Amino acid sequence: MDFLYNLLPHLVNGIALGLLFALIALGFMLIIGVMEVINLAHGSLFALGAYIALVIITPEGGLAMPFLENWFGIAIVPRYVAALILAPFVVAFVGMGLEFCLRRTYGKDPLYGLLLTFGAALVIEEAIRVIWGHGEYVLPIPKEIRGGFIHADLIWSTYRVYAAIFSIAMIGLLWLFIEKTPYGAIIKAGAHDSEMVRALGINLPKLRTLVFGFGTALAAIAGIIMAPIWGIRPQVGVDAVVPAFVVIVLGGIGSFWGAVIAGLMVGMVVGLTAAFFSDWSLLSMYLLLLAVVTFRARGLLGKASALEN
Amino acid sequence: MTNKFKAKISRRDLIKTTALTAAGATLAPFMGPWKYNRVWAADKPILIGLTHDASGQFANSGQAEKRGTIMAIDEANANGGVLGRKIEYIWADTETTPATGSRVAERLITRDEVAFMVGAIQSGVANAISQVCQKYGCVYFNTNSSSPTESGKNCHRVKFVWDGSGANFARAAASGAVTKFGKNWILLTNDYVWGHNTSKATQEILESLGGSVADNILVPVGTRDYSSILLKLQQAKPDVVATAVGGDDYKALRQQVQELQLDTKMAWLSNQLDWPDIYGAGAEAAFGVFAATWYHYLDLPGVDDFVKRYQERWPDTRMNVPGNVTYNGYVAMRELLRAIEEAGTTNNIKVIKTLEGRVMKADDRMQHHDAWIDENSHHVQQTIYLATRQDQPRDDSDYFKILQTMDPKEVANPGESACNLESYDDTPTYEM
Amino acid sequence: MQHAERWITREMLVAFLIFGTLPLWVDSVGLYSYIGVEVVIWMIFALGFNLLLGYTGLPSFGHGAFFGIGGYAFGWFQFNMMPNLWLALLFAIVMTSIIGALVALFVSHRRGIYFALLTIAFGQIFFFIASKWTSLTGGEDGMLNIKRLPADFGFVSFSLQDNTALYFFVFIVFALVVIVLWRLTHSPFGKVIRAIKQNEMRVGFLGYNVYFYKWMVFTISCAVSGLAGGLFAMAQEGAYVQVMSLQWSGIVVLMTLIGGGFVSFWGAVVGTVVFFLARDLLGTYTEAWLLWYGLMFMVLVMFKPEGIAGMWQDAVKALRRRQIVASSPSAHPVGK
Amino acid sequence: MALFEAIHVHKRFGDHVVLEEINLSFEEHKLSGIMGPNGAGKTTCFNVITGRYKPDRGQVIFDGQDITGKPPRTIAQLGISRSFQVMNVFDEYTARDNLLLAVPGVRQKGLNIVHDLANDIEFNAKASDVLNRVGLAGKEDVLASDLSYGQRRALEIGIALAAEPRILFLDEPTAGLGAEATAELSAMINRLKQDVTIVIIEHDMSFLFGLADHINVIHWGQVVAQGSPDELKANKWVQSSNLGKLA
Repeated sequence: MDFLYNLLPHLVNGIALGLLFALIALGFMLIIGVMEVINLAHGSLFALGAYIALVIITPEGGLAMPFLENWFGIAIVPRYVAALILAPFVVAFVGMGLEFCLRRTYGKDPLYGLLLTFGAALVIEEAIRVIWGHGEYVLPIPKEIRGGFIHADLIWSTYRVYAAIFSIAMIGLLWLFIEKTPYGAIIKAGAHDSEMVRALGINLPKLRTLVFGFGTALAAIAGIIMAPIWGIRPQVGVDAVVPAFVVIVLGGIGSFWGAVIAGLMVGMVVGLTAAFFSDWSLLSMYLLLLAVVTFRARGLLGKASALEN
Repeated sequence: MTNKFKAKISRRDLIKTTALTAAGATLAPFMGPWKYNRVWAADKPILIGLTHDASGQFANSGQAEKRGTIMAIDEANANGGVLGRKIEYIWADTETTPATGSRVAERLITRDEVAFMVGAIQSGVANAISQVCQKYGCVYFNTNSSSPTESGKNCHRVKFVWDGSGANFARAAASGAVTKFGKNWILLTNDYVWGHNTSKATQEILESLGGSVADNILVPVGTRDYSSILLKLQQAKPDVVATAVGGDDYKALRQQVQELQLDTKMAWLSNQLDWPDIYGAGAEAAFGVFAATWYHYLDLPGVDDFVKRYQERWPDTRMNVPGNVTYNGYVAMRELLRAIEEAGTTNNIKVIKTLEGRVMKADDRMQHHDAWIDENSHHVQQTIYLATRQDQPRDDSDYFKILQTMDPKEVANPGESACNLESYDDTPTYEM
Repeated sequence: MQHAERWITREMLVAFLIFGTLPLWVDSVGLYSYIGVEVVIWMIFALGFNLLLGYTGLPSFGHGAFFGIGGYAFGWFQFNMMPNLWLALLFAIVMTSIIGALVALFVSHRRGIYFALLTIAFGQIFFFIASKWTSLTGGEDGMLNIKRLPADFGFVSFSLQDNTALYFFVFIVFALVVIVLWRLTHSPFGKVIRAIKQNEMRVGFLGYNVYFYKWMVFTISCAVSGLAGGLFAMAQEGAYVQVMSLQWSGIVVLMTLIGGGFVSFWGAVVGTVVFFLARDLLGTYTEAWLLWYGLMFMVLVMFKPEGIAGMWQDAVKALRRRQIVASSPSAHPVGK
Repeated sequence: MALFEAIHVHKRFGDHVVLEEINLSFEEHKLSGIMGPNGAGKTTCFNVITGRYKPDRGQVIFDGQDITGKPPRTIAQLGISRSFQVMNVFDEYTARDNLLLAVPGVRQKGLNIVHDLANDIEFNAKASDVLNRVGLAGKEDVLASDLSYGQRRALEIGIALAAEPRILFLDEPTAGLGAEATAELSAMINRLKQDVTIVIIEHDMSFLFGLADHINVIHWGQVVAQGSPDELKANKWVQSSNLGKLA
């Protein structure tokens, strides 16, 4: 009983972590599900989102121009909200630019898409180094979501509660979008099912660009949410893209709920192993992945995909 | 050909002869004229290789010490150089990666032909560099890596270690903490050489004082999310948490501890708090008790002047006062240049002999006690300060309150006897 | 003569001439012997890797792991068994082959992106194990003080302490690897694996055990990577975990592709040279050299995935066509 | 006894029954045909009996040996060879290399890393022979990707033939060919049928009726009619369907 009681906080921590992993993986899932492109630049775009939020929120981000003094003079809450809205747009534009480059690889081996986005990941990360330097930044956040509380053995940081709720909200919104809107129906059908898309009278290139932009905007949002937890560094992208891809492969390519469930599973496994073998905990997610994929090649809820060829 | 380097042949000769034998004697005429027969003019600049990190976990610290070493070089040049020769430097990023450190060292020595090398934050990198340096006999200053093994089992004849070691800091911090806070400790250890050895030193001292370690939690390098570790601490409720976590990892830890107000629930003892790791976080982040080798508000002559010179030389830097890392870089480089001048030559063995056992006056080093370079471990024995958070800051750069000043003898690390320097004969010699 | 050509080709002789004389000219072009050592070792690695990517069409994104394991195995053997160069290198090869063969059991049933994803997962697993298993690998600090063991032939023994001597040693290993891999890729085995890249299902319908071939080629590729890793540990006098990271595994993919590994045996070699030159030369002018390198890579993937070797082949083809046109005017009657 | 038999074969994909109670038998030295409208299950039937899919029920017998559910490579090694409806040649290889790969002797040397394939007289002669038979003489050194569509079709059949099969399955060999090329193909198959047992899937009735000794008609996953071309022309079901009009 004592054992379980001790375990409980780690379980809760794991679920919270899992929600964050799911949040990181959402944009990745959207792009891979619709376009069958593995966007290895997801992590770098995630990092870029955090840096752009930094620029919007604090003069330390590099935008310390005289005419912006008034902007940085106002309270932090509106600045933070503005960052949460504007940064994803900026990153979405970068993402759409990347999609433009990707067009040349459509119809070829999906490997080329993978390679191209790997190159893009490198370029974006290096560009971040050139612009913002190598050092680590701290993203200032409003007082309201700072601090923490301790209840019995459960310590809980306000920010993590906020981040978890935010993740649930994002997952819910995306689900509504996919299930309840006509765009969602198209996305669900998948742009690779081009016959159906054409039958619906949709401009396929435009759809692809939009989906890519949308997916990368989600990466940016995840980057902003994770920034206070992981810090802002150029190489933080690798920390994001690797779990994202584990979550997607585990959940099954093309499955929304697969990604959410896999995110939670990964979070719990990492959280629980952290209770006993803290320094090995990150390894646990790969072992989980291997165990699942060995028996279910397509992951938990995966559908058949052109990527298998 | 299997014999080890025989002493007293110059590095240049060494490269030449082996290249020749390997390429075959018939090729000898091709090898000669291009390069190796060139004679350096006496006023040829002395070239120093700087190996400060500019990326990776210790990018910030690397750049901080670079500011220090460059200041010392500039000041020497302004005073007419060394041996009448100008000092030049060439810098390479070691990326806080041992493999890169190794390659960069090979390159600086064999291609750029530097005479000396200076710079290190992370012990793994320092180690990799010093291995290469020892092979060529190149004198190397480890400026800021404080793993006890650097001046213990991984010491080298060509390497000099300028920062206090984790064992010194542990000695300084632990004794007071046991009586003040309690005997039940948990260690947080960054998972690499510096962390392991520092925690080991802490544990030894703690146990000799009758305390015990309840748990030693390893913190992977690059950890940003401490939630599960903090949960464990909250559940275990130790008297003291002794951390050996460095760089940006430590920054993140401190922030999260503070956010959850765990700093009020248990005593936090950190081995050493490097200035670049805290600068910008505000005085309130400097909770717990920690050690340092220098602080810009030390009440000593010369400190203010040094701060001013720093600000004039680096007006644009984010860190507008020098900290211990910059200080170490500065005094190390200054001492290297003085030693060359005193030796009257750039001959590496002569410079090494000048440095060994060298005593440096307290006033000159802006510390409270005289410092000296231990001739058996090549480790600088210096004053250690114990500090905590400043509750009445003089200005917004004033984070620390100095609690105690420790004499180098009080904190000396007996573990340095593990050091076994290579003999002079086994160290290739050169003159640039 | 025909028999000799089966083993040694003209391209090989050119490559051997260039790299075999490198210590004689490397200083005069502003480089240094040690960079030559690293380049040649990475060429061996890239050649082994290209068996998978270029020949079998299997994009492994976790190959740095095997390079790293080779280094640790080399170090472990000389510390704990005996300090003999040949046995230590052999041990590095055997260990990586065994581990590679086990991994291949999991991945050889997959292809394309799924193969890439699984190799990323395995690469990460080995990376983590290596960085955590401090008692064996030295963790973040690496395995230190690995010796450059002498090349002992019984009657005569060469010290490899010096960079130039070590260079000649790794060059000879490189030459042997080139000859063996060239033969391998031009044998029936090589035919089959290239066919698997083009159309895996059809190869199965021709009666070949596709999984076995993929398993085999993965294992061989790991063995070559392990050899390169062992040499690298010797060159660096230490084995470090960073080469096992996702980034380094990706960089070998980059190198091989830029060079033209998809279309040429020599692509991997060319790509490695380009990478190291870019790092050393561009790197002295700009800290952001990897940015330019990455951009170059993106442009290549978009417009010329066949890489530098592909461009070369196109140029040769165009030249030949022009020669044919020029030498046979009758084919194009005047006045038309 | 027939050389190749499929007995009570069933195949479902999810809820969708594709093949139901299929019984087929192909006699040695005969050319058999399988015909039916698009989506009737012809290709699935081929895929099941050549090992690409496992049947849910039923048996596939080759030369008295049960080969049900065996992997394609095992089936191929027994001497069962097939071509594909979608072009499946090796584009990066020359015509000769495409065929060499299929030669059983080369397969047996597959793990040999010293053998010099380019200068192996015996294997190269075999490849040239097959090229002659499928009408690609002189194209030995042309890359498969540089061949014309019709030539690639011929190469596709050549690969299947080079495997020295005891029974050769051809999946819609006329797909995408014009009238002239179809006639050439017809002549070629006519020559081949002297040496090899052949099974062809086709929806081009006139093509099949001109060649086959025995034809099975598949519709809605079932065999609806069987017999020689003449018998089928008289069959009521065939007459009442579209197929009859074509014939």
